[in-house]
Amino acid sequence: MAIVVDLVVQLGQMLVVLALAPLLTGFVRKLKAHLLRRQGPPLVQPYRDLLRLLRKEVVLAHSASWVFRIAPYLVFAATWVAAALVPTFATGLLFSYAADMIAIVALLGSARFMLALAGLDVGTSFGGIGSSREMMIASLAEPAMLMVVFTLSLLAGSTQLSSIAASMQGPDVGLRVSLALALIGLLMVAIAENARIPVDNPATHLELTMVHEAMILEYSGRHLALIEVASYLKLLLYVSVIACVFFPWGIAVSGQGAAAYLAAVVVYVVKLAAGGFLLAIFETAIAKMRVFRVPDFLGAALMLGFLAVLLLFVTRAG
Amino acid sequence: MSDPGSLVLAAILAIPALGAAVLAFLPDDRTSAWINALASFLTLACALVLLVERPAPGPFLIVDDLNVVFIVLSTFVAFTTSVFSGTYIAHELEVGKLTPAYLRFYHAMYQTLMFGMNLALLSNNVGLMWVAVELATLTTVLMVGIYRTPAALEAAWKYFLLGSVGIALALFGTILVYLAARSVVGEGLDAMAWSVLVENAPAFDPALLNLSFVFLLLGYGTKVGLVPLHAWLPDAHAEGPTPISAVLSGLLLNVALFAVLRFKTVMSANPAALAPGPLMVSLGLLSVVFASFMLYRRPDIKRMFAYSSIEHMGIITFAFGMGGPLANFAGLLHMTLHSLTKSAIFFCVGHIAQVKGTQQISEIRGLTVSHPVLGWGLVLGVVAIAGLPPTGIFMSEFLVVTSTFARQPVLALVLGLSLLVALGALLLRLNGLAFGEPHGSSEPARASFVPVAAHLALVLCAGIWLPPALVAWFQHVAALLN
Amino acid sequence: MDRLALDVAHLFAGGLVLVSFMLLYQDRMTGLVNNFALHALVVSFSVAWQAYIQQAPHLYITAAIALVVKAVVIPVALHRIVVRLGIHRTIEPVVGIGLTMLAGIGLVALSIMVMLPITAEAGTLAREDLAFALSVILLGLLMMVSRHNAVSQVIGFMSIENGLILAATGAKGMPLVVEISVAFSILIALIVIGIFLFRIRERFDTVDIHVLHEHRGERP
Amino acid sequence: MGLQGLLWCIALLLGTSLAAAAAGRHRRAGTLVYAVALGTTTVALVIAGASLLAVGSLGGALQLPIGLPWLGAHFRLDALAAFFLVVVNLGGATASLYGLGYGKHEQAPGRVLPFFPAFLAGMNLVVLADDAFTFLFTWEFMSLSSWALVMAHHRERGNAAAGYLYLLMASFGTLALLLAFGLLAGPGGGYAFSAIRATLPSALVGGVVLALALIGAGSKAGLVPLHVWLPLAHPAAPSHVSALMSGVMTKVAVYGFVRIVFDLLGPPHWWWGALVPLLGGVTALLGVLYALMEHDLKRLLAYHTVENIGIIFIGLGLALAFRASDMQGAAALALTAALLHVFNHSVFKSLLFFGAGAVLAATGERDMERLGGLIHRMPLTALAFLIGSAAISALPPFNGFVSEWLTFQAILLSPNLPQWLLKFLVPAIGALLALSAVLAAACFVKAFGITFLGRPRTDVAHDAVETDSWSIAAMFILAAFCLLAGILPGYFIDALAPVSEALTGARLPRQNELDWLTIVPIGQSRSSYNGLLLFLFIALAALLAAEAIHRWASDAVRRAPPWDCGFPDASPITQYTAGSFSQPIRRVFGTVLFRAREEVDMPPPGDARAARLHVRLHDVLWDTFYLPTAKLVEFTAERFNKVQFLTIRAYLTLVFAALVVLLMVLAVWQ
Repeated sequence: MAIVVDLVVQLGQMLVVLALAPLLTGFVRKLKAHLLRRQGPPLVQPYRDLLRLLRKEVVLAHSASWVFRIAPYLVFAATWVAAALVPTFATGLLFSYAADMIAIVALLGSARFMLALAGLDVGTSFGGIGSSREMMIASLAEPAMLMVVFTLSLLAGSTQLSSIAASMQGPDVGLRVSLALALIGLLMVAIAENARIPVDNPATHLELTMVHEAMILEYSGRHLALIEVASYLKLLLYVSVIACVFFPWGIAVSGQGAAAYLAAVVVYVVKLAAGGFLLAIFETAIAKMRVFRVPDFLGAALMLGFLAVLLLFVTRAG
Repeated sequence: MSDPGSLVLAAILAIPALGAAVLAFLPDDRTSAWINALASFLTLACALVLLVERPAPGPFLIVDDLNVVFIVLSTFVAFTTSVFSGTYIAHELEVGKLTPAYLRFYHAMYQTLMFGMNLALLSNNVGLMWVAVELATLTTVLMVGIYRTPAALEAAWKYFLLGSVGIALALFGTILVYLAARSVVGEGLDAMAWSVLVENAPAFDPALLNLSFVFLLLGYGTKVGLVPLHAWLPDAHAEGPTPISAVLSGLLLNVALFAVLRFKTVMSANPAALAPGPLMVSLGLLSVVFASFMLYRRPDIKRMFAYSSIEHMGIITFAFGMGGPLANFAGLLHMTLHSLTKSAIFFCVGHIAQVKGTQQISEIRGLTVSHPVLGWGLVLGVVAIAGLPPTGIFMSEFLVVTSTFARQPVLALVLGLSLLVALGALLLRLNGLAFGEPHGSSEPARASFVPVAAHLALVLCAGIWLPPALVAWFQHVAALLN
Repeated sequence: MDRLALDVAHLFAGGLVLVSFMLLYQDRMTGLVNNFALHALVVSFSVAWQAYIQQAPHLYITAAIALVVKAVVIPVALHRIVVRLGIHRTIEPVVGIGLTMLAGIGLVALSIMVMLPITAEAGTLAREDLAFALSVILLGLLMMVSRHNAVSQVIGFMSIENGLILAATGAKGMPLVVEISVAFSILIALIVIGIFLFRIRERFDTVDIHVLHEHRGERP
Repeated sequence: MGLQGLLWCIALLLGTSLAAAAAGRHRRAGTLVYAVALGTTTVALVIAGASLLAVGSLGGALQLPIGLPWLGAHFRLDALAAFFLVVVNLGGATASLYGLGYGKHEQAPGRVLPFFPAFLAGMNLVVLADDAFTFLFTWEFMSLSSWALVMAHHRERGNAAAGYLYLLMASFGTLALLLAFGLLAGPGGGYAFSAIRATLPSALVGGVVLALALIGAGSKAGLVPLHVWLPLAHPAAPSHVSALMSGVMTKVAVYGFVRIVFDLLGPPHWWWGALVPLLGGVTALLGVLYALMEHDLKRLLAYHTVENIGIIFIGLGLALAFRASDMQGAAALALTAALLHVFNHSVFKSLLFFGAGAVLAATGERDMERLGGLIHRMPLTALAFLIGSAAISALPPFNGFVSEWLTFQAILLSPNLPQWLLKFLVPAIGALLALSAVLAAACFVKAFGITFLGRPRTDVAHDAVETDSWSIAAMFILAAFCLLAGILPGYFIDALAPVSEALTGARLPRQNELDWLTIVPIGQSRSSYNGLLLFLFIALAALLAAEAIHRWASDAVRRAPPWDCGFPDASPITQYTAGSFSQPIRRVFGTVLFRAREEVDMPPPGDARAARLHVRLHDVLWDTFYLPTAKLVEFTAERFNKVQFLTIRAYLTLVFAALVVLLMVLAVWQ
């Protein structure tokens, strides 16, 4: 019986994240527009874009290979699975033990790997720029992320997100310096990974400043749609991770009634809204930096994460 | 002199002597080369008999575990060298580097040299051995100078002066040994016989023994080519005919070292005498370090391998100086394998130098391409001499270094590092010699590959399997040397 | 009688050392050769004396050999060579005579020091003689290394041989093997030297080693 | 039984090499040699695998009357040996299979065929050896035979130098091991491993032996700073030999380290656990950075070998640290991680070298800047290479990720260590590991992207043809292993249990009866990973998406020239090159580490000449360690050399001086 519930929850979560992801992005766009005194697109614009793109035919470059064609599906699948494994509104997902936090990071890595290859596939200069810069950013962002993971898992004695969330709710955690540092580090990583300002500008159309956009420059039609969904999912994933680790309140634990689950969903949506709100404000408040300032930014994130780990020992010792 | 062993013993000395006499009066060079090889072969056959039939020690001659191996070894190398020398000399005649007159002299001297070395190895008498070693030395002096080029004369003159100083020192040492023995054994021949000396050594006057050992070490050490007494060795190897270089490195050095060993047994039999170890260790180590660095700057291929001989003599002396069953065993093994390997290398080098018409390393390249057999032979030889498996020298060096490191870490470290330095030099030259684009004449060499093959095969086999009898002899001697 | 014998033996041995010093001091070719003749003469006397006191008749042979070959034949030959090569000019020692002398004295001291610990049981006669013989040998070596000229080097070498004979005869009852071998080696030595001087003269006009070592291998 | 069978296989290999030496020039010799090698190694693989899975039943020891006369040659087959034999023979078999096809491109088969089986035999023998002499003998024999293979193409520029450096470093390592065994065996010469195990070395001796083992095994495995020979020598050999050297021989070196330090040396001290992982971390990071700066495909792969060796040594070092403070379970985890990575790396590195070899055979090019677009010409090779790249970049669901994940889990256990230094050091090493993992991904995006994707940059790349079926078979066998070990890691971990039990006294909990084949190294609540589920999820999601879209949305495709922001059909040289791809990372990391300098020479206005960008890199390690040594040797040789040119009188003086000195010594002595 419990298995069935867990299965339902698991599937439900998969659909929820898939459904909510574009909405979050749309929400952020809308907010940014408002903050810039613009009308901005409606909240459902991303859904419309996706549907339109899906219906369009794919324009494929002559020099494109099968890598270019399967990459969108793999990227989408990997990101979706990763997002599905993060406890959003309920822990104790059926397959949550299939991948712990390290594995989730690595899954996103796989997606990025494929995307970077796709960027190189057609053999144009912009794709190359995109891939090489993306990998450079990743090469600093991912270690930082792992340092944060270290901090959390050393604290919780586990790399399972659900366990971490559980232990965060626990009484003995309290407020810690290292947790604060980890949070800041994680935020910086999230910004970088999702190609947000100041690291990258998702809305730019000036090629030389693009990173993520340059990589997918050659994509069109359903392929582009899938990649867009993947990036929406990624944003959602990061917000959910932050939410479930640092603000684990209101997550339903397996075995509770349907009511609890509903409540949890509501809480979760609220958390997402808050996250999106903060992101929008941050993005409008700050300006994009040059590509070669990014390493400093992420290096700082890495250092913060490492500092968090070390401080953890100090506080433990004390 | 009735039992077969003694007859064989006599034959080993008589055949070379007769051969020398015959060859001295034989005008035809073609047949003389054959006679030379034949005489050497007969000697070898007789020596092989000694392995099974061992005569009782007489007043002048003796066969024991120590020298039985070396007599067989030296007769074997002498034989293979004589075969090699046949083809080598034929070429020298063609290009006119040697005249038939000199050739007669050469062959006579060759047999005389063999006579001297066999006598030195077999003699049971300190004085007799001294005479024999000097005879061998002087003959080689004459053969080194045989080309009569200024460089050859210089080499021979250097060899002669240093050698005869060595003679003098060794003789003085011998006299001192006699004096030490006389007061115990009494006057007369007994006081110079090995068998007697070793038995009565404990009663000898230690001071006399110490003094004598200093002189003997320096005297015979000059022949061994230990630094700083080595100066004659490289030039003598480089300027003389290659067969003589092979015999020098392969045999004469061994014989001189053999003499030192004989005296070391006497020394170590006397508890009161100072341990000969430190002296030998320091001389040996000095030789190894010095020679391995000298290998780098050698433009002349034969001179380079001569320095490598110095290095290996140093290793052997070091091993015996360290003592202990392992190190001594290793030293004996290394003596045997080094003479085989080094003479094989000189065979290759001789043919190579003849084909390419030069001894300059820089002008010989890509041998494995132009002359595969010679080239790979050289590669194998160098690999063996550098102490890499699957050749036997690896075993001896393994034993020396490991057994030393447990006792004297610093010494072992110095030894090991200088071995590495030597390896570096040899490989560096080998790269140029054997690999890369071939250079110079690539006409097929009229060479006798059998000696090279035989030597290298033995060395390879020794690395994997040693005959138990040999092991037993070596182990007995090793025990004796402590 | 025995004391006297010992003293005479000492006299000769000491005399030999003295002559070696004279050799070191001597810096004229002809003088050097004559000095060497004297050296050989003393050796032969000392050997003869040893033969007398040891009742060892075979030693007389050695004495005779020394007298004939080294005191007469070789000096004459060397004179010939010197004259033929026309090197009557003074030969400059490497370091000053005084220094050489000092070194020589040091060597004598060293040889005595080394011989001292030998137990008297080995025979005082032997011990003293050995000390002197060793000093003669060392002085000969010193001469070889302190002179440029090949002829004087040969002489130095032969003085070493004399020292050896002194030692050998001093060793009582040493079998004939040794004396013969000594004579033998000197013979060969002379032959070879002769050959070499001859050839060398054939190719260069001097036996000065400076000229020789121009031709060593691998000139830098 | 098992051991005899293996020895017979080895004997057969040696015989083959002798036969090949005799008849190496024959036309069919190549096929025969590789076929025999394939058969023998397969048999050996089966035997080793069987004895690993069914411990002891096939194991055993025996002694042959060769080698050191009074000792004989001891051979022993235990769990550790069996595991490494599996690695060796899997690599050997696939390399032989590959060689069946690739060997046909060989210009000088006479220089390859005799040494190839000998090399295989040498590696097998090292793993089986059970006494110091046999171990070192076979160890050096392995180096020598591989040296001969490196020198096979001695006429190409730089290969001879590479071989020289290789053999020199190998002998240096052997010397270090020689000294180590000298210490372990003691003056009595107890060279048998059983005797060595029986004696317990003192702390000092233990430390020295560890250092020597690090130098000895590290110089063969490519531990920084002893790695310099590796990226020169491995690529110089024919590609299937490069695969063996990089994928397998380095593992034999790791075996040597494990055998000495874990088995023979007795209980470790905690500072070993600080030194070894630190070296490993530095090696990993430097290795991948070197690789990123590299444009030669095979050399890039060789540098990645250095990186992976670093990862392996991190695991081994952690195991030492945990063992030192009696945390058997954690030690078992770290050791298992390291050993699993040994297996994984041997698999995907061989695969990648095979791919590089196929490219080399098809185009004659190793320089990525002159390749590109090969995926259209050689699709199968490209697919295999892609799988290998994903695996080495530690991307789920492939095998590289599993072992690195386990290593991370081991690192996360470090807080329980009592030593403060380790508490702080190990997470730092974790950071290094993470950094190197991501950089590896970046590097392989470059390697695969520049070589196989995009448009061909030269005619040779344009006219390339797919390689032969033997090679492709070999590659796909290995690719299959990459996936299998990635999605079913439980079985491999369980197979390693006897090894970790033998060396650490503990093992990981049994994995393969957990539901869904999840792996749980410590505890369900702590951490778990399930490659199979991830794989299925991704596959399902991707297929689902594809199916849905193609059914309900469009599946129309129109071919057109690339958009490229509207620039019309630019020529292939406008593509991103390997150099430009790694430029950002070079700017971030290279300026300090490699003193990387970029100079643009811009032609003056009106000059039609193209502007050029020059990048200068220095190998700091080479400049600091190796050049000075070479200079020192040069200097000393120069000084000593003067002694060759003295006058005879000077030489006499030397003799005289020696005599006087010795006499003085004597006088003083008495």
